[in-house]
Amino acid sequence: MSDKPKFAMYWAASCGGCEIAVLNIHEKILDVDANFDVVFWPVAMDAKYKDVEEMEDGSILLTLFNGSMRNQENEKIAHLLRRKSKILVSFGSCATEGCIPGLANLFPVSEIFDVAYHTASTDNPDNIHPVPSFEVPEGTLTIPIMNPTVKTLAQVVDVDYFMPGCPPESHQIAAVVDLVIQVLQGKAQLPPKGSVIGAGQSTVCDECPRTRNVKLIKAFHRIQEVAPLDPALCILEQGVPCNGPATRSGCMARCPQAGAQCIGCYGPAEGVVDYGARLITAFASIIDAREPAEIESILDGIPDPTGQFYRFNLADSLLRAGRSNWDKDGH
Amino acid sequence: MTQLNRITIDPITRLEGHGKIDIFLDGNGDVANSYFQIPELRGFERFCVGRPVEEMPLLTNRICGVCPEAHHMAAAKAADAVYNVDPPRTAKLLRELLYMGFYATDHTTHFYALGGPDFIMGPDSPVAERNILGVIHKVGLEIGGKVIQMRKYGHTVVEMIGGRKVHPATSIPGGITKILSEEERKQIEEMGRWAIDFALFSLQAFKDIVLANKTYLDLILGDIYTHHTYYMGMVDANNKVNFYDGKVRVVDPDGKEFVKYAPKDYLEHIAEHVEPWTYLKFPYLKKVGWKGFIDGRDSGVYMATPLSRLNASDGMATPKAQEAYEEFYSTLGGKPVHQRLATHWARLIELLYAAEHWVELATDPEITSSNVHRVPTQTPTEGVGIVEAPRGTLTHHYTTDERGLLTKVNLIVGTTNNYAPIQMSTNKAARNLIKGGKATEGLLNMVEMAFRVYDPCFGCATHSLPGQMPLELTIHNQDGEITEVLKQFVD
Amino acid sequence: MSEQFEPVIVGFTCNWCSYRAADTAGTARVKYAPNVRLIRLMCSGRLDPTFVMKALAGGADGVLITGCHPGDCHYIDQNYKALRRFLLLRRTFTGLGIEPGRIKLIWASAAEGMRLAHEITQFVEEIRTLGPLNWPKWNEQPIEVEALDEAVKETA
Amino acid sequence: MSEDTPNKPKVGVYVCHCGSNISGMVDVEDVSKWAREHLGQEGLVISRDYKFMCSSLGQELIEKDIKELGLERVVVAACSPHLHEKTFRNTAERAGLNPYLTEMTSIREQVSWVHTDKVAATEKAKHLIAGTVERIAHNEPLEKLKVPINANTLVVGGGIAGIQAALEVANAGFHVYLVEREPSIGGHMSQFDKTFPTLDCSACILTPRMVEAGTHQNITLLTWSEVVNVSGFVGNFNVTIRKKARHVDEELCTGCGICWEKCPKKVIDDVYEAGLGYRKAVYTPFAQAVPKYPVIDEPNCTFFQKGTCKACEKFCPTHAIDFKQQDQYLNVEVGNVILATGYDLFDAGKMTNYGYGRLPNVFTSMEFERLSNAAGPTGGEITLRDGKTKPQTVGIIHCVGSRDKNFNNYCSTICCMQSLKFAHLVKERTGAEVYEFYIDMRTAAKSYDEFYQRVLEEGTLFVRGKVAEVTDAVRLRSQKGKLIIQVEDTLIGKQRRIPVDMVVLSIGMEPRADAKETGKMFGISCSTDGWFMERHPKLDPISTMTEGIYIAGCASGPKDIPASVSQGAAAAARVLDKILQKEVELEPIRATVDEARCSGCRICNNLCPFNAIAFIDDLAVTRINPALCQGCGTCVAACPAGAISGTGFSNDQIFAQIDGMLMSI
Repeated sequence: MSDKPKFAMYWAASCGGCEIAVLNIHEKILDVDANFDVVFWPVAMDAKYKDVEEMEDGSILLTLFNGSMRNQENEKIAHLLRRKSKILVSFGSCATEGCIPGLANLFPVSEIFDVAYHTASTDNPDNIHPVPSFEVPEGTLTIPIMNPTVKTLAQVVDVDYFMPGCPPESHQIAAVVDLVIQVLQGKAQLPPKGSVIGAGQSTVCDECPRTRNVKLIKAFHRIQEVAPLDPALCILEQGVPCNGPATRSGCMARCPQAGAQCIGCYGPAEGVVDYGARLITAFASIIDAREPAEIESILDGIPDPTGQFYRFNLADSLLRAGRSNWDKDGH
Repeated sequence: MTQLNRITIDPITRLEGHGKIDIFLDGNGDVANSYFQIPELRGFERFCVGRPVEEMPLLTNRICGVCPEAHHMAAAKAADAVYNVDPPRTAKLLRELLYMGFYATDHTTHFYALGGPDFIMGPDSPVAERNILGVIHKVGLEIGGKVIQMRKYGHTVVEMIGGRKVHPATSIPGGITKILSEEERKQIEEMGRWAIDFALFSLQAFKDIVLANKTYLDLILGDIYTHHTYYMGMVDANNKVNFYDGKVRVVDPDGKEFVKYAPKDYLEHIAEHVEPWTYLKFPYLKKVGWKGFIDGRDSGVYMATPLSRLNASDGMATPKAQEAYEEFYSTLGGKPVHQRLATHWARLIELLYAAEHWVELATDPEITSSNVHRVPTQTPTEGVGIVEAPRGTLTHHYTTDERGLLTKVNLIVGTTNNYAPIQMSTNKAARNLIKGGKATEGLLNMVEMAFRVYDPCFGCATHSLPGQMPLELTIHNQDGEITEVLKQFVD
Repeated sequence: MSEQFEPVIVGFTCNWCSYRAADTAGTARVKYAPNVRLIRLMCSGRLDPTFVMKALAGGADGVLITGCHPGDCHYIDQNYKALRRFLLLRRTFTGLGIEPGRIKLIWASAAEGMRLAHEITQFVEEIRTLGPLNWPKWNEQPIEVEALDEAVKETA
Repeated sequence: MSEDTPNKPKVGVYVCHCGSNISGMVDVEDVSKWAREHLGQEGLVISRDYKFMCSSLGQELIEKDIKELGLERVVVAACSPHLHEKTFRNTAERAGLNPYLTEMTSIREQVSWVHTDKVAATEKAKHLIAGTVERIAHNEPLEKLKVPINANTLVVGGGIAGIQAALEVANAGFHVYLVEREPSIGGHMSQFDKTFPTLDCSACILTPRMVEAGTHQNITLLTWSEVVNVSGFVGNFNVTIRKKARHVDEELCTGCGICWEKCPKKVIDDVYEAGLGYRKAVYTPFAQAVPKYPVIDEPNCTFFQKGTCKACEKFCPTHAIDFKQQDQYLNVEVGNVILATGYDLFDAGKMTNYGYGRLPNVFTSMEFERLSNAAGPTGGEITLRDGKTKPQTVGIIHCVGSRDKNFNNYCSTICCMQSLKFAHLVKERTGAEVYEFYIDMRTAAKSYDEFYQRVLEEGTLFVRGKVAEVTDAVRLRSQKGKLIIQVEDTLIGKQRRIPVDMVVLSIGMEPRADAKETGKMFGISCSTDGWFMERHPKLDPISTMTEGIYIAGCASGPKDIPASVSQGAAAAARVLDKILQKEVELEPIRATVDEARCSGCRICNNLCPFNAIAFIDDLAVTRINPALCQGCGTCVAACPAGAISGTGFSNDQIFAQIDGMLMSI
């Protein structure tokens, strides 16, 4: 069977939504099957680490890698698949920018444990926490060690292409599949290494059908305070912090079209160094006030700036983590 | 003490660790004990603190890409409760309609791709055939198309109401942001009617192929897959199964109502136990107490699956599903049904209910009303939201400051409810099937079937999909040499 | 604490007021602390929050932003835009555990060399009391698995 | 991401001793040596230190290296770029290197002159240089923008300053559009009787200029007109002017005056006559008005109000009256604009303690000008409100509304002199006793103080002190009917109550009520007290921050006639200079939008005070007009898509500079 190029898809620390998104390309999945020899895809088939280890380096043509680097095992597989793959694609928000779970970088792992194992419903008088290695009467049980910080794939290995989105839109996945197949047939060229694929060059507003005017606002509102929004008018102009202006296009502005603000899952636009910085300056730019006191009171309308600006992107931002994550003296 | 042999069953790969089973053998090679480990924690309960409560339906989505709809709903309901706001009827209808579309898709996927093959093909049929393709060959080609169609339809509903296929975006405190157009409604109604036929067809297939087959029936009724535990499920005012709203009802191993509580009271009834060898916690009934991984009335262990929902209810709220419900119990000899394998059948009955209710909602005169949101007016404080995820009762509990920023978050997710039962089932299967250090034929699939019935989604608890979890089982002799490797391939 | 901590501060000045204020301070031989390294922009309105983050991530302990007095902006009112960004940036930093005191915005006209010098010296002292920030150089030190084990053992 | 690319452009670093100015506190040899050893991978190929880099020998050193070593970038670590940036850019240009590939690092003003610890100073110098070296690798060669200049000029405001400016430009042979809001040019000066200190007749010296302006072949005079819109940029402004309906056909009208003789409607003239006299509903403000055509004042015209009358039309010998005339909108293209929009007068009614408006015999300075004017309502007779009684005693109060933190902090500069002029005129015409109440006498201009001496000698009484109150509440019967001026005489330190028949309030000047809007329309700003802001208060008082827009006369602050005239002339000179250059050079520091990446979010659309940012609706993208862009970079920093880039201060340049500055040494 295998003169066909080899294809792999892998999840590290992810929610599985990327896999669902791939399954949702429906009949296109058959094209993948027709053009590739799927050698490694845990969700769809038996996947054995050592089988992959035994493959020749570079023998997998295309690997779609989703999920972030939450523990050492994630990193080990990342290194393995990098070695084995010609083209390694950082697939989806977790691999590319850390995604929502990247917000864990605001806190030290110890704090995550302290909370998770002492919630309202947790009965834990002896203050038991999971440990990497534990002696049961019958022997030793081990579980992987968590990294102190969630990392993106590119922070651990060299990545060829990035495909943003939480999850990437199925039509974009289909487009990329088509592209690769065309490349195989010599009908198309691969984009330059390091490119973002399966997304636009601009930002969500580019695809958003809502009318936009010169923006000057006197107050930010939380969506539940003003819903339902005017369906025809820019959400940000209605005072609801919409991340669309700074978020890469490619999703067809799904959330704004459904009456909800963009929350930024497609990450920064082309060439942007820090996603949060773009939003900070964008939101600040539309505030219609000059007096510090008035500006501050308008800013109170954004109750959680850090979360608002780094919801998906913290692990890939310039600062990458909250101070307390790495600095015991930090607060 | 004597050096034990160990068997490691690793659902996916040895090094990836999306949950693995360690089975320890004693000197005679019989099972001394086994452990089902969940090796991942992402800390949502910590990093959601400080976020605005209205973001929870969007943030907790990302706990699981398989059942984001469930988290979206539980979060939205918890957020409603935090603001003590009651969404307009239309908003609730829309949320529930989205949820039905999701349920139909999810149950279909599980039955045809994951659980069903065991029966339709037979547990001891060649592994290579025991999958969706095998099913297609046996039941007929058109079934494959139907399954894909059903998934597509379900996703279409989710996208029409939730804005996106994966990780819906439209539920907010006080309602929903999207209004349903008449064209969309029509389309949804048609798809719903199709879904009903599909569900009936699936039930018929199950009867023809499984129930008609003595071997399968015995298998279902056999002891290996039987546990006598409490059962949990959400019910409406008439104690009928409800996925979106109602009270949580728990019945004891004899099927008598043990408790029925409103979401806000969950803490009086549910507690979680921590073990140092796994990242996942073990919920149990607080009033009974944690007694370890054991059956029976004195053990707080309970189960929350399609089967438990049926056991915990007095019936289904839609006519066809109600018929199926009655047939279910008459066939299996009354309530409650303790045989775990019956869960597959229960799942199809829920599929039928989801499809029927889907049409009921889509034909409700108010479904296209533009009154889809009520602006919260009260100071946010604390709230609990509970829905039935396909894999069990899902509880979100938030506490906020006066600005609605979270100060406490507690999540008890679907699969977690069944963590103890899964541990018990696999343990029991292992004990029954592994003797003298030798694994009997079909052991692998038998053990796998033991936990597949729970349709475990560690996306919630960890991050793996409810896949046909391929097993690899290695048996060592006293000297630790590999004497036998049993494998199951799926491709 | 053998020798006292010398903060590293990156400063951004507008070309027309504050940078000239620095010139004025120089011409008048006003002495101030050597801890601030100035970068000239055409206007405080050019200040991209990314610059501040880059400076802190790159090892600065504090960032100084200066511009023309409100109403005196060479570009009419761009300094107000700098003010808004600054205020929002400071809030964001708080959420990341960075003391708001580590970034400061001051207005200084071309004539106010004295004032600029004074503000700089004062800011240096403020940062000195806050202590070093030393943000990790993420890219330069990939966490080794061993180090990681340690890190986790003490947290777990 | 500015990663170390293997072939970075070749950089030369030149560290200046500046005699001992720098080398006294910075170890320049060490700095230069360090740079050589540590900045190699940043592209540095040569670094030198030299006594005086700005000397011709120093510059030749650089030129030589550029030619011989093929330097592609030059960094000069010396004084502030504000001193020698041009110098070294020229140096580079002479050697064939684009001037914008040269950067200066200030290690004098920012290091040697302000620090005291030589080690720390030297280290800081290294950091600054490292930053500039990394930055300059990202500099791009830039060309100055050249924009052609339209030779036409717009002058707004037909007061003496505007007239002067218009004449200067017109006489040089270039066309001028002179726009005046009122029916006639002439401005405030046309209302005066005499001008200080020479006391020559205002009309006599002004009229010839007005006539010249009105008849000049290069001047299009647009009175009863207002500028309503301005677009474009230096050299290429497009101006829309609203020519209000005069209802008099200028082609036919001979200015004979029959219409206003026959017009039955008398109107109080509170503009020209300061409310003391009357005019008709059809009128020219004064006899020597230019142009001669009257206007029909719609709100007061019986025909426009009641639909009947038309007396003027009936009697007009040339049928010039046209009730149907509509406002016209003219579009004119001009290269430069001179704003000579003048001033408003302080509203004396605001100072209730002086009783203006309540006490009939309290007058404003402008009222007094009309009283004393031979062409005025009283034919130059100085009388009380009743129009006949001559005052026995007159009190003139200075600084009314000026130098007063409740109103205007500034000094209106002309009030002292005008008050002295009034004192002289009162004495001359009525022989009355005159008191001057002043805070300080300010007579600082040519032969002003001599005039002060003269008025002193004429016996005017001076009381130093700010008047507290003017009241008719007398305490002595003998003072009945008098006005009492309550003042603290600060020279004798006593409170005094001085009875007078007439009080003249020397009211100050204020910015035009609509100065802010005007400023906005022309893209210039007002200072905190509301006057137009000059580019530099001393060195460039007639230019503004916006290229091609100049200001003259009282629009930028209180001035006397000579100052206004010279500013008009100076502004004209600036304009002529521009016109003769035929094109302007603009600094190439500009922002541009990458339209492929612009999402049309319009976040930036409100940010540009120079209207350089325009949204193209049909493409749904934003564009920046390079000629209007002033290069501040605010939009660059604001674009959430990172679609706007700015030359000279690009992100890459600044990122690199930050990295370099923080490089560990």
